[in-house]
Amino acid sequence: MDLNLSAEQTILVESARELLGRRSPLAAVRALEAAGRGFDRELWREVARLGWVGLTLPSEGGHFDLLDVALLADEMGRALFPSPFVPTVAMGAWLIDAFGDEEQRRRWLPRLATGELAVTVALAEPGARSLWDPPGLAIAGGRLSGRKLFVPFAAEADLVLVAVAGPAVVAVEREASGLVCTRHDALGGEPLYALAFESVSCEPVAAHPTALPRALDRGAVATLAYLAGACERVLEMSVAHARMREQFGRPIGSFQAIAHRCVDMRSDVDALRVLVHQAAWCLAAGEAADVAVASALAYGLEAVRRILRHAHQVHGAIGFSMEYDLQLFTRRMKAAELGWGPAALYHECVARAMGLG
Amino acid sequence: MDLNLSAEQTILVESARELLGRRSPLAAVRALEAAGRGFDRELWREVARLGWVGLTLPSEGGHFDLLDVALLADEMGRALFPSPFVPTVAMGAWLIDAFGDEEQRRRWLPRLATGELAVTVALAEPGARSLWDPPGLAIAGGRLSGRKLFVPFAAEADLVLVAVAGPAVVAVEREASGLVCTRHDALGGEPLYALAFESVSCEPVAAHPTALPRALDRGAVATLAYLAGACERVLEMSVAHARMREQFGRPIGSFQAIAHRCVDMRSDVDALRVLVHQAAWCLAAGEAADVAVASALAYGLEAVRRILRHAHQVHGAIGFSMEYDLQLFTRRMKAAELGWGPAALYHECVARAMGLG
Amino acid sequence: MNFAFSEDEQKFRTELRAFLASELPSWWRGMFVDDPRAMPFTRAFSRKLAERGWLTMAWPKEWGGAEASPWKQAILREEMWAHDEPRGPQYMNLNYIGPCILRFGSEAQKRRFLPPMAAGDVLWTQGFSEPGAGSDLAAVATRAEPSTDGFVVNGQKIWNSYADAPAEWCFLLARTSVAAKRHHGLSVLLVDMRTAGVDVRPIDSMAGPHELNEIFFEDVAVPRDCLLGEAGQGWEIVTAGLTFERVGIARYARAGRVIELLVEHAGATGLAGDSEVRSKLARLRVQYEAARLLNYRAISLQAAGRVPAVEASIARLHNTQLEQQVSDVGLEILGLAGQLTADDPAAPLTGLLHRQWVRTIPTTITAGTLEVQKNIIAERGLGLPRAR
Amino acid sequence: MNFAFSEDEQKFRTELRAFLASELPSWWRGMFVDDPRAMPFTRAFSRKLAERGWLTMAWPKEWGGAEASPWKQAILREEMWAHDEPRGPQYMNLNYIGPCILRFGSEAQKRRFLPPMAAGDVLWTQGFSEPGAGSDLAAVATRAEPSTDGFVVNGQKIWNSYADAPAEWCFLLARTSVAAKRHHGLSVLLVDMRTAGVDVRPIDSMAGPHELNEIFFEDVAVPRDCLLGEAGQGWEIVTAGLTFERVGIARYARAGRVIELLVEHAGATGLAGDSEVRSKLARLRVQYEAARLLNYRAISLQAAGRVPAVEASIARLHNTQLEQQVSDVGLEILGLAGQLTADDPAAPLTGLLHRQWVRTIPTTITAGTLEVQKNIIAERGLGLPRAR
Repeated sequence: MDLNLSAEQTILVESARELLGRRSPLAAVRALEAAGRGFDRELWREVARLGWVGLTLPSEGGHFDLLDVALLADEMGRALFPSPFVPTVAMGAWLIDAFGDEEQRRRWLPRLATGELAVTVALAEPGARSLWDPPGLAIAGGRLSGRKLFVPFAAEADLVLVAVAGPAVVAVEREASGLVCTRHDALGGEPLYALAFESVSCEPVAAHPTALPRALDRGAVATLAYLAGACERVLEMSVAHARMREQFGRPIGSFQAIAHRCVDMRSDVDALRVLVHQAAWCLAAGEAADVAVASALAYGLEAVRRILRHAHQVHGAIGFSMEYDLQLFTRRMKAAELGWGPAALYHECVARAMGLG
Repeated sequence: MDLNLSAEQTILVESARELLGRRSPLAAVRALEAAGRGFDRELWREVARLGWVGLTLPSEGGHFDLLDVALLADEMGRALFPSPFVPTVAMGAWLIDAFGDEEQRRRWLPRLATGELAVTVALAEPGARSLWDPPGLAIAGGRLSGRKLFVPFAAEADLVLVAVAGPAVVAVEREASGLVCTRHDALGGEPLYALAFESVSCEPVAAHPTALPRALDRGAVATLAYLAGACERVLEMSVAHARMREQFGRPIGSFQAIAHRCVDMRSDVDALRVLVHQAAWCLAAGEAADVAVASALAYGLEAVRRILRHAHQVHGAIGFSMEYDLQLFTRRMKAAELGWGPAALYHECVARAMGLG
Repeated sequence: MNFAFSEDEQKFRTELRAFLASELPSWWRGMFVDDPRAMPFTRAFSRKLAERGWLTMAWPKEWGGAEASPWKQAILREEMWAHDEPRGPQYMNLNYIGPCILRFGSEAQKRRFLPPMAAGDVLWTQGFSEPGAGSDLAAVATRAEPSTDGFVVNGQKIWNSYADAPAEWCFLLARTSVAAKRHHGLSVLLVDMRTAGVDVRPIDSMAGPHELNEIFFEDVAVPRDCLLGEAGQGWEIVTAGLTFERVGIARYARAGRVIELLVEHAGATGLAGDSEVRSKLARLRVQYEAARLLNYRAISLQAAGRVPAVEASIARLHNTQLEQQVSDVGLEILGLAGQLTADDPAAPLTGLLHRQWVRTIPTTITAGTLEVQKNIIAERGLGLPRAR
Repeated sequence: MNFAFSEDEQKFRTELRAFLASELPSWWRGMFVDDPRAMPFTRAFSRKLAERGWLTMAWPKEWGGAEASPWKQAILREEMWAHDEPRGPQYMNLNYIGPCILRFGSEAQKRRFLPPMAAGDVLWTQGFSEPGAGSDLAAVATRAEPSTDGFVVNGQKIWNSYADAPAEWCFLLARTSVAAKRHHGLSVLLVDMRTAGVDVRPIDSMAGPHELNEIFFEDVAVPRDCLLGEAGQGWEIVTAGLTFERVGIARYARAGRVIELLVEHAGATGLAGDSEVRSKLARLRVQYEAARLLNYRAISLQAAGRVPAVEASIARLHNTQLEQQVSDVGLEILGLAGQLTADDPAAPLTGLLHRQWVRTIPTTITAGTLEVQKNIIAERGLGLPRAR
């Protein structure tokens, strides 16, 4: 048992923080959102050159695992770094590497690792309450028809991994004919799309029944790590505000009502982070991970909600003005909470795993 | 709509507070508990002479209703007045008056109203999780066999109203042969008993299917009112302690963490009280009362739990020493919470009433 | 005690609902959406309410009211809030700016300011907070220096809702004396927003348009007859006003309506059988009941001629937290699709919950934060020493 | 990072469980029940642990320890807490009184005080709080006046757990200088409780026997060689000690065991199918997981030679709140029968939840209230200004 970062992990984290702070300040995040774009492809190639994209792909020289993916995602969350890191690295790279055939791996993984090939995943269908609802789309004659919703970065991705009935996963080229991509109007800052497939050519990637649920587990853990980082930054902003803002002749952070809100945030972020690390470690180590993943999700989704309420309460009116940065975090975090919720799903997983019938 | 007390109600409440403060101080409450007794029969007769016991019985000159019962119970809770007020007045008197035959009413009500006849109710059976579990005891040849648990004041009552299969209610004389009464060892301060019936003679009182559930509603509302009063006193004790106790050179009540706990208590007690008044009014007025009663219970049981945690946190170590009075309240309130719980039952009632299938 | 509305009151509610059903256009989603139709609609709607005598119905007859009972007023409020407050900012006029003028104003001020409010013909904004004076309102620094014919105002206000609507008048808290410490030197001025030197700058907000503005005052001349009450009486006036306001907002009615829609949604989507959804909706319903009754308790006190200062703060605690809970739980029940805004055709309940959620961010902040409310209750309600 | 225990560690846990299964009598319910067998048992049990080298296993070999890894120590702690802490008060010796003597004591003090602890032969109590100094420990007023051969102690301590066990020694915080302000004048004395002038008075408590005592000191002579560290170093010693203690209590292990028993109970009574019960138990399990891992985080820092001051406070927040939740929810699940104490034959789980619940009243109060923990985290962890 050892919850400390290794020396290599510390370097990974510190270099990520430095690079993201320099190359992806919040002004750049705002600019991408204002431009209606999901991410900066140039910067994505740059971080790919640092090995962040092929991180977990031995064939591309990567020697890290999901725990390291989580550590990077945490730093990305801190910076609200707009990128397809979760669908491409945490989910897509793993699906292709673990389940794709030799030819697919050769065709996609090198380009994925250099940032040339951005991958997204299409999971939810109309009427789904959560990403875990079993997919219903069926393949007929190697072709796909139907609709998928809430697909991140779809307009800017190159390859879409689509969950289909089985469950199984098939790949569709983003430019394939018959695929129409319409942007959602949603509260988060990162673009989500509805995809309409009309007899679109697709190829099978993974048919093993655990492929999709495990990919979802990985995506969930990476997203939670991203959220932990975002929460950390929100806490920092709140503490900075509480130290600086004066009312009644003293910093508001010297009032217990405000100070203890910050402490509750600290306590929630720390708990979320250890739960995420455990879930990532279990998945990476091939250990039984169901309770660990479900616990992290159940805790994290509710913690995000508490943390946002605390942060806004500490900030007061400035916190909901658009010129202040908190709203960038609030919207992305709330969108992720809704995207991966509801927490009750995970409580039920934990209940089953505890032996409650 | 008018949530203010009437002039008559104000007099009732004020005279009750004065009398209970004078005749039933907490020292007397402690003494009864130390003596293993449930209540002071002499004092019960005395309050009966003031009309508190026959309050709702027109035949005995009572012209009040359940709302007034709730107002009195609130004052009794403030004083932790040990008495069979809930089973005798809120439940027993009503069952006999509304469902008993002419002869039963003549036989019992006058003595009940003078405090001669103390009534208790026997509801739960072994294995029951709540008082609302349907009773299973069956009558055979006018005789009752089986067990009832958690019967308050049974050793000191004169008449036991027993819930039986149907549901229906039968009456058993406390001194009837074949009835054995064993005291529970329980956390609350008021004695609870297990009753074993072995072919005990009984007489039917109420067979209407709504009699028992409505009696339970009435008992619940009166108990919640009692709890509201107890919470009020616990809040007063907490505020007094927070004003008096100094740490770091100032009263601890000037720290927001402590002050805001007191405010949360105030806010919970007030909410509980208006919900209880509404439930009592609906029952008394013959209006649809299901949502009102269930809401008061759902809120109240959870509020009691929060209030106790706050009160102990405000008090620190002195709060759990036996020589300080808080523990008297803590134990009785917790026992009542468990006795009438779980809150989930009532959330389910509300859900059904809201039209959720 | 009586927990039922009278027949007359119920009839009034029925009439109001019929009126709303016929008057509210299908696109109406409240004031805080980017829809150019909203502001003109709300003005026209207020005039129609005024014509029926329903706008300032609780005011004295002399000043355009009907001296309606507090309960009829409560019903009006509930129906308006349940329908996204089609009176727009004018609820402030009736609830506290008007009543403050009624209570503290001169005869001339009443004659000048009350009739336009009663006619639904005027928008007011409030000028309380400043960059350095939020929760600590006594730190207001905007100066109103006495001049020969009144005051000259210099300073900056912030977070002023509806100032850009545009508001025609401002209920301004300013410092008329620097010698008097803290709240002693404050006064309320009624400022014509069209005066030279007044500059309104909208602040873009998560919570929608009109929510946040700044108002800059540069050598703004305010005539002497626009001082409300006496110089130095500002704190008393504002405190009374905030108490009126706390009772004057029927957040629970809005929450109650959202709960009803969520129940319908659960029924339509099969979620009504999900035990977690059932239990969460029931919990909201119970909180709603508590918030509603606590408002009624405050109104009962008003009806008996008492000022429900602490009771109003307690009601507000419950109401604001109810609203936040309803929006959090509501979005959770919608799940994935809860992220969609009204502009997405796939948005469930036309994006209602998303709208509701962004609106509940300011809920526990503006008009006195949750913490300020709790301090008030601790000090005035419980007699605890001032929280430091 | 690594979230698994090594094989060696797992083997150790298995051995411990076998040992506990053979040593714990069926009547054992922990120290805080009225059972005259409890105190003698706990002493005998501690000696047996000592014989196996398991009592002070984390201490240096020189002082009767085995220099076991912090993780083996954590396993020991978990198993003990999960079984109602059969070491009784001696966990304090190993966790912080011993380590404080190791760190601040003279060679002679180590030789004198550590071996009896390592042998499981001595009970200590702590003398920190006073009637006027609870959360504000720096206000300690008990005087230790220098005398020719040491100190003379006068004053009163309160809330001293196990003083009546009876404890043979007291780890006493007292004021050796009245000139130095607040915490600067404090020192730690190691006081033989059998000295003339020491008077222990038990305080009857809801939380069971031994929880609360008062200790009166009247002209108690304490030899100079019983001053720990230097005069005036008391605050530093106590602060270090409290940090040791926060990591030293495996409340989560106890909570985890109770959760397991509740799951069994739910299975046996058919409640396992009740969705509310499922969801509540799952929620507890998640909180348990968080509390456990936060303790592991603090231990990881210790294992790397760092002092987890803030991390230990955060772990403690989670642990204490977990314990309270477990007892509240556990009683709720038992329902009506949750009221029954161990002495009632019908009590489910032999009254475990009732016992657990009364014990969680002091949980967020003793050894630093929840509020004090939060202040520590705010100031030391977040760099917020001192909460006033």
